Amino acid sequence: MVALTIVYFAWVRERIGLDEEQVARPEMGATVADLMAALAARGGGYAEALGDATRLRAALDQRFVALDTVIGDARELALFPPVTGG
Amino acid sequence: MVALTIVYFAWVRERIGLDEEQVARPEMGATVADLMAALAARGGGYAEALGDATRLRAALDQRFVALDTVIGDARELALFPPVTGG
Amino acid sequence: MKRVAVQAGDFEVAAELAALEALGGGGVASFTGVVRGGGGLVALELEHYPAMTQAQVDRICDEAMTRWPLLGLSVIHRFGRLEPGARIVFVGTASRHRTAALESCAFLIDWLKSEAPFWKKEHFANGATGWVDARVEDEVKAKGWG
Amino acid sequence: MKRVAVQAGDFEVAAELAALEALGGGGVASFTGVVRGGGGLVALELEHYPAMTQAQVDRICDEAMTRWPLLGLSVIHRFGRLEPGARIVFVGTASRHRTAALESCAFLIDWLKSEAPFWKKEHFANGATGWVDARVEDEVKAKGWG
Repeated sequence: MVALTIVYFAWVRERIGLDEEQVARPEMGATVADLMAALAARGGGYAEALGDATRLRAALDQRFVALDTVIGDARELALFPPVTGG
Repeated sequence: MVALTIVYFAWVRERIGLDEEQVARPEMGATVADLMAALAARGGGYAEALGDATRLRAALDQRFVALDTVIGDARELALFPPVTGG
Repeated sequence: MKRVAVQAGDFEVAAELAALEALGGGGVASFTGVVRGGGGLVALELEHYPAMTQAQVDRICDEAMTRWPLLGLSVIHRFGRLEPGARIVFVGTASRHRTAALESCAFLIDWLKSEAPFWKKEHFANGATGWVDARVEDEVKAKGWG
Repeated sequence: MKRVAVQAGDFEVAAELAALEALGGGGVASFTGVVRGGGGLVALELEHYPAMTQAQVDRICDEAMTRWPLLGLSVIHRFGRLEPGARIVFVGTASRHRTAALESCAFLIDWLKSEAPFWKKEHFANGATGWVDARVEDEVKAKGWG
């Protein structure tokens, strides 16, 4: 199965130092929170950006989702802080 | 004491056929409703315009007042239907 | 900034909004009322009580400024003969808080409907005319502001 | 009429309002958000999620159109670097009913604040920068629409 694209925004993007990256698709049944924990375990900017899940929001294929949502066959995961538009 | 000016608006004005008129100042303690009843007793357009007090509103010296307000030494009484601006 | 105008002529909404935006408040809300056509309506005639109107609209504006933290407001109400599509009334408010701007705008238009001395007469294509009746719900809405 | 634009450039509020007035609805409400200065702020930088933004704002507009009897609406949201006084966002709604126009306008701006993928970064005169924190009250307000 194709890799998963992750896109980062705002201070999540700045701390990780990447706009976007491809990762190996997580095992079946893995949730957004599971993947976030795995990424945070890389340490450094990842830990800084993703260590505290309560400060983060996510979208799967451009739809907002709760962090306990299963990633399934989504193509794009976005991780970011709560939005501040308007 | 000087006469009282009455000004009429909308269909009250049309039925009476006058924009404005001067009347003898009513006796002390008379209310707007009392004067309206006295005017309606003239019959014709006055009766048509002022016969049903529930359909009317009033202002004394350019301030909205309830119909049971005493006219006192006000200089100008306005009689009109409920407003429909905006 | 408080701008109140009661006038026969049209006005430029853009100019009013620009003045409100320039107050640096962050949020500008507006409401514009336009003569609605249909049913053979050819014109709306707005009568008002000149000696009272400006002062009364002014009073309504002062009331809004005591209720909400506004940086400015602009209210324009036209009178005379207005054809379908013509603007009748404009309310614009500026505040640091969007809720204050939007709520005070709603308050002002509700109050203008029930507390400003204007009366509307409809003129139809067949020559018929009729005074618009006040709507009970408008009075209820205005009273709802307490 | 539904007009949704996500753009870097400025826009003409007057043109948006004129299009809404021309729908013949009777009432046009609008809200314009402007970058607030002060505190040494030199610019606000708006980041967004291009693949998602337009579709998401579109969805919010569709939601407003199912909730209120609107004749039309126009939503414009800018991104990029904006200086104090610059417009950030515009929401305009037209309806036969003034309450529908005003309420849907408030709904749209509340939802844009909590449901559109934009993030604001402040740039100050001393070189400091900081991401604006989401305000709990904004999320509460958006949820208040049910």
